[in-house]
Amino acid sequence: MTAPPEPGNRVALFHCMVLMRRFEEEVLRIAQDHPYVGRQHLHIGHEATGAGVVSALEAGDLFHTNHRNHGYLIARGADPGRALAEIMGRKDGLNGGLGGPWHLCDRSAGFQSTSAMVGGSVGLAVGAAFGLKTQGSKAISVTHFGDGTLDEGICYEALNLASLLALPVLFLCENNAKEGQRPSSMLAAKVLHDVPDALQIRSMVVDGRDADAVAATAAEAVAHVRGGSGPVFLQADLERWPGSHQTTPEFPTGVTDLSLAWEEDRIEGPHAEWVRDHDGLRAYAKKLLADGTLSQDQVLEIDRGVLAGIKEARAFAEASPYPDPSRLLDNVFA
Amino acid sequence: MTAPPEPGNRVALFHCMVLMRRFEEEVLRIAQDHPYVGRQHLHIGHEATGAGVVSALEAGDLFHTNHRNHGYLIARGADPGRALAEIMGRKDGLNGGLGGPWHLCDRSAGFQSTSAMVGGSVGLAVGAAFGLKTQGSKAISVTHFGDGTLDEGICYEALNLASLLALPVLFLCENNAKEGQRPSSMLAAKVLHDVPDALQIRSMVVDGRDADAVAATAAEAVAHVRGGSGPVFLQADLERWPGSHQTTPEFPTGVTDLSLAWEEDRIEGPHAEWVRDHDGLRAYAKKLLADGTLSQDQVLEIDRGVLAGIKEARAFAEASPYPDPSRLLDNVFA
Amino acid sequence: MTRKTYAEALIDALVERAGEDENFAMIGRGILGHGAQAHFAEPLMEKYGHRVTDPPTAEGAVASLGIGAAMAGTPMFLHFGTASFAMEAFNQIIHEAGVAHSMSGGQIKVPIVFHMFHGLRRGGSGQHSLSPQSMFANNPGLHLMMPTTPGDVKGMLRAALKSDTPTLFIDHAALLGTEGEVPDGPYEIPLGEAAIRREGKDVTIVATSRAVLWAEAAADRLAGDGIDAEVVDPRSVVPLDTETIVGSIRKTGRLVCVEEGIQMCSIGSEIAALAAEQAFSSLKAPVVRVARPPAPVPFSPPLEEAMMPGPERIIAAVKTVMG
Amino acid sequence: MTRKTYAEALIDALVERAGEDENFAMIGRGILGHGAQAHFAEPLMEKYGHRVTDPPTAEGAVASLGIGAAMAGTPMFLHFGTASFAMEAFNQIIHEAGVAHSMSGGQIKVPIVFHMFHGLRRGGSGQHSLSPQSMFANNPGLHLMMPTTPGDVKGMLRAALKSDTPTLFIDHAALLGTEGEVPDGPYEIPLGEAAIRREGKDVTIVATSRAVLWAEAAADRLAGDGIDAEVVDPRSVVPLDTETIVGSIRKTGRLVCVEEGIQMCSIGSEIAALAAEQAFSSLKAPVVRVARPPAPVPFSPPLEEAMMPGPERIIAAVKTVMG
Ligand SMILES: Cc1ncc(C[n+]2csc(CCOP(=O)(O)OP(=O)(O)O)c2C)c(N)n1
Ligand SMILES: Cc1ncc(C[n+]2csc(CCOP(=O)(O)OP(=O)(O)O)c2C)c(N)n1
Ligand SMILES: [Mg+2]
Ligand SMILES: [Mg+2]
Repeated sequence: MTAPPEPGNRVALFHCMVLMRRFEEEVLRIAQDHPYVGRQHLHIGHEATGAGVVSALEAGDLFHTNHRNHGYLIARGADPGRALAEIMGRKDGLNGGLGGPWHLCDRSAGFQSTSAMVGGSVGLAVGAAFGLKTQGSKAISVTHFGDGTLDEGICYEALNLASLLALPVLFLCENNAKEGQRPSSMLAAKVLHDVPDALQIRSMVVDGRDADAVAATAAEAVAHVRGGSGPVFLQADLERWPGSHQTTPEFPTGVTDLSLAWEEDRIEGPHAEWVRDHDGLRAYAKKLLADGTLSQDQVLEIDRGVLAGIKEARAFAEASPYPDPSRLLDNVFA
Repeated sequence: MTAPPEPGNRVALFHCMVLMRRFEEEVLRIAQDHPYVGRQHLHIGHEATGAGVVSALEAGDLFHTNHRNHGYLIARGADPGRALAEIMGRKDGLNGGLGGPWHLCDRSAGFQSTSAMVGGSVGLAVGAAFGLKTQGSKAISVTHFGDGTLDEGICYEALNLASLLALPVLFLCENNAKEGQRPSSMLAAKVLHDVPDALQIRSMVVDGRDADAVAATAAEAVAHVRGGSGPVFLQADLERWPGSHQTTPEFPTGVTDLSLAWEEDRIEGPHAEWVRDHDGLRAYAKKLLADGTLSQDQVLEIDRGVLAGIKEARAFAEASPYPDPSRLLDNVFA
Repeated sequence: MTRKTYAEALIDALVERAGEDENFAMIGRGILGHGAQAHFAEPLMEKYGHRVTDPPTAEGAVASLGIGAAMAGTPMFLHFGTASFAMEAFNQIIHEAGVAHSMSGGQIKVPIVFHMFHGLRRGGSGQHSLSPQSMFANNPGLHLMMPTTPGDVKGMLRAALKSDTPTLFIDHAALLGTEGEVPDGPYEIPLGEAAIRREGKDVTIVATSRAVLWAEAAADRLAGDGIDAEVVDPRSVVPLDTETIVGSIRKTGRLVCVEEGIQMCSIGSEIAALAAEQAFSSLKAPVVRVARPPAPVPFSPPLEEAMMPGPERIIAAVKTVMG
Repeated sequence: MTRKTYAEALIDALVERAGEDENFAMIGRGILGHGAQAHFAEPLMEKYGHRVTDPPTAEGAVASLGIGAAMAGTPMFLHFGTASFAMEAFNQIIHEAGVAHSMSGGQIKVPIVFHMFHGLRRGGSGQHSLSPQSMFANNPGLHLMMPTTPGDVKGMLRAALKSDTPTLFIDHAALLGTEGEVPDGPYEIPLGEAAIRREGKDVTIVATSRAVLWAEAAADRLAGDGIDAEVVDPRSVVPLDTETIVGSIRKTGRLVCVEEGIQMCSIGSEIAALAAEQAFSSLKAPVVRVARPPAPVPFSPPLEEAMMPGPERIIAAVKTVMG
């Protein structure tokens, strides 16, 4: 549906963020409408990080994600219709319905796999980097994981391997830990990147709510990795969206209304605080309006375009049948 | 046979070191005399560390060791005869012959277990510390492991747990890595303790060849741990003894001759370098002679006493029969 | 006797044990999972929440912590969540907990219960749907319990919590909401005692965990066809009550093995092998096994459904062995 | 044909593959272990040592590295050393390598061979003696090879190295020094083909890995007593050549299963179950399984010796089934 955003193209960045947000909202709606589509881990609140990092990548780069994967997949150019179909377990899903939301895979978009084992993607991405290096490729490997992932020994071991072998891998840590809530990280370190630092991996920290900052920092990180100087650990400090680990499909912060980027008086009701102070998508819209990059009409136009695409995607997914149970044993062995 | 050395008692420290050395030499001899006693990992070259740390402990403290365990066991007061019998797989061995050299266990000496899985002892020791804390005990948990152990994720996870829960555990890392040889550590960190440091564990580094320094530093570390201030990571930098991973039973640095502490002219032959520059036992004897703590006669007297004890121990072990194969299923379930 | 859910009975056992032994400690997050029964853990958390440690996501070291603490004399209950996660601690479970007592010549005891939920859970896909029981059973030194009813879970958990042998306690989240009669106060169901869920003379169905419910449903329907099936629930897989199981097969002369796990090298294989070894002369027909097909669990609902060895497949199997 | 050791034949396959595919990579330390045959790895290390990565002691991430690289299109050979160590990577093997192809709807291939040494090795005690083959076989998506002869190891390893399915290649260090005829140049032994090591009409002995040698020795001695045993070596456990195995059982009507692993939920259980399912009407006697007793491996030499399902125990088992 959409090509990944280009470096420096802030409108494309914004477009990508809107796409991520509207996609996730549709996933929630699907979960409301269908009694059984598994448990979702949405990427809402992480859009600036997702779009910014994806803008720094090139076509052949390989991606290994964790359970909070939808945003990256879509941003990398996977077809939203086939992605929604997969999330619904349908035949025309990216994985033919076999993987579901936790294991979305689109080889053509360099999307190798999603591991739902905490830490799984980190080890696999280091392997992808090893493979790319062995093949003499210029592509790099990227892995996306949460702050809690540093609890797992496999993550530490993989960081060590990447550092030892100077592998071309970008470790993107989405730090959505927040005090007061049950932390998704239980690491005794002062800051997360103390661990990669100890292993002599270059680390960078960025405000993950700021798409421009992420795009710039990610570009620098990717240049380092692609240049053969070894791995980078990029820590994006993020908002923890209230729905990030919910088990029931509700809109904990309401449905996005981009006109609230300028009609701020209308921000009210139970979600007012989040919309006003924490919604990075609204904040980016506001920023682009303020510096004249976009007009209000253009913002709404982008949103409408995205929504139309998502509507189509949903229709495609709904129309897709379930795969035939006889397909169960098709791809057990290669 | 011997009580563990007391703090501040340097003669006892030396005695303990001699005991450790002579015990290991006997193990090598046993491996030469008997075609099959498994593969040994001797503690030669680590005596100053072993004796120094053991001198700082108290009776109820619990110990979890790795494959290089004999020295600690003996230093903690386990019966050398039963220890040798276990190493030979005999009925009167500490574990009744079921464990062998890699799994020596003497519950009465607080010696919980030896794990031959790299990293295994670290996790178990953190557990012992958790148990002791739950029980309101004043005892502490100690684990001994090598530099290579920090490669394993389980070790990292266990360090994190100990730090998070402020558990009473002393992590004793015997760092026998040496450049030029195949390193037993493949950690990308600049120094080993960078990892515990990142996890906010108090770390200390000591010259592991200097028994006095180890005893003093270990006493400080143990006071910290016993005082309830959480774990300590004590890194003892050691000589890598050439036989530390040998598969054939030879004396790679010859049989110890303590008179070489003063008859230095006689140091010659293929092992001269090691004896002169690297043997911590000889160095400590020399030191104690120099400051008048011991006379040459006393040194030899101690050695003779130890050797006599070891001879007895060996005789005991040799006289012990193999266990009856019907015992195989005795202790599978508790 | 009180009518209770399985979830309540499970929590009862923990509350009772915690009340009796102030040294008993628990570790894990969300002992009853995240489903509709999660709230039944409240009585435990209110009273003894301070004795439940919420650990980092680090299954290997968490298992080691439990094992080391148990070795040091603190009885432990360790909850892994999904059995799939316990695979990160596989080495610690089999090579530390399982061998310690024997290898120490009997010096060390490891009073720990490893609790986890196995099986198809709807939407678990290939990484959250493991049934590891057969793999665990291929190791020494570990007891392995798989209760099915509210009455059993309480009595079996108590027995496991009081045992000095490390015990794998493998539950199925789909059982948590089932109801049944549960004796009041503490009681133990001795290890190694199978339960005959339904007596019958024509065919023996041996099933474990949730599959017992499917076997019972199948037996009900088979009764309508005049087939009188006996349903045997081993409950404890290690130690296994071969006497009861083989006794039933000898009596009926026919065997169907049912389980939610993969068939190859499974508990079903083991029971079938026992039949071929110990009930050979009584067997009147080939044995049939019913299990999960040997494929990663697919996400798609109808495909996941097709994995289940439910009543239909059991009925078909029984009809095959009845000839 | 050249007479060679098993160790040489194994290395041959790696050298040939490395020569053919410059993208092929290896990871691991001491591919032939630390024993008397270790030096046979020299030809590989001399020529392709730069393509062998010596990893940290971190089995989980090392396995992930291999799996991720294979997914990215680099065929991998990964050596774990003792099979016990592979348990630190159990989760990665079953939940990443085993499920990727299916879960991706066929998009992702995982061309990796996991190599390890299983079994009783003298002095390995409870933590260095694992035979994990039955556990691995209880998982989907993984091929499982267990060669026995020098000729087989070369052809099977080549087939595994050329396969896009992740393959567990489980060797026994005690086989490394055995000698046999090995075809020169590259050849493949197709997956899923059992070998009949010795033809016979009275009883079928199905044995794997080193246990095949014991079964052959037993068969030799049984011949002296007028018992004509057929020895079947599945070679490939997944996929399993049920046709050949069941065919042999149908022919002889008698079955003894032998393996070095623990009996419960084992390959032996599986073969016995297959007999009870598919060869029932031909069976003339109860099946007997011979395996390692269900105990942690003891260090003491005579006790470890007593664990082995060697010729004596096989002969006794055969005499039992002969009635
Ligand atoms: C090995 C393993 N253990 C436990 C889990 C359960 N689990 C799923 S998500 C999650 C939290 C992960 O936190 P983080 O990495 O910070 O990602 P976030 O969800 O916060 O984005 C946990 C523990 C799992 N999936 N895998
Ligand atoms: C899980 C595991 N992997 C690999 C091994 C093989 N191994 C035995 S000793 C050893 C080296 C350990 O190095 P270190 O911890 O520094 O101890 P050292 O022997 O140098 O004292 C290794 C890799 C093992 N025992 N366990
Ligand atoms: Mg998080
Ligand atoms: Mg070392």
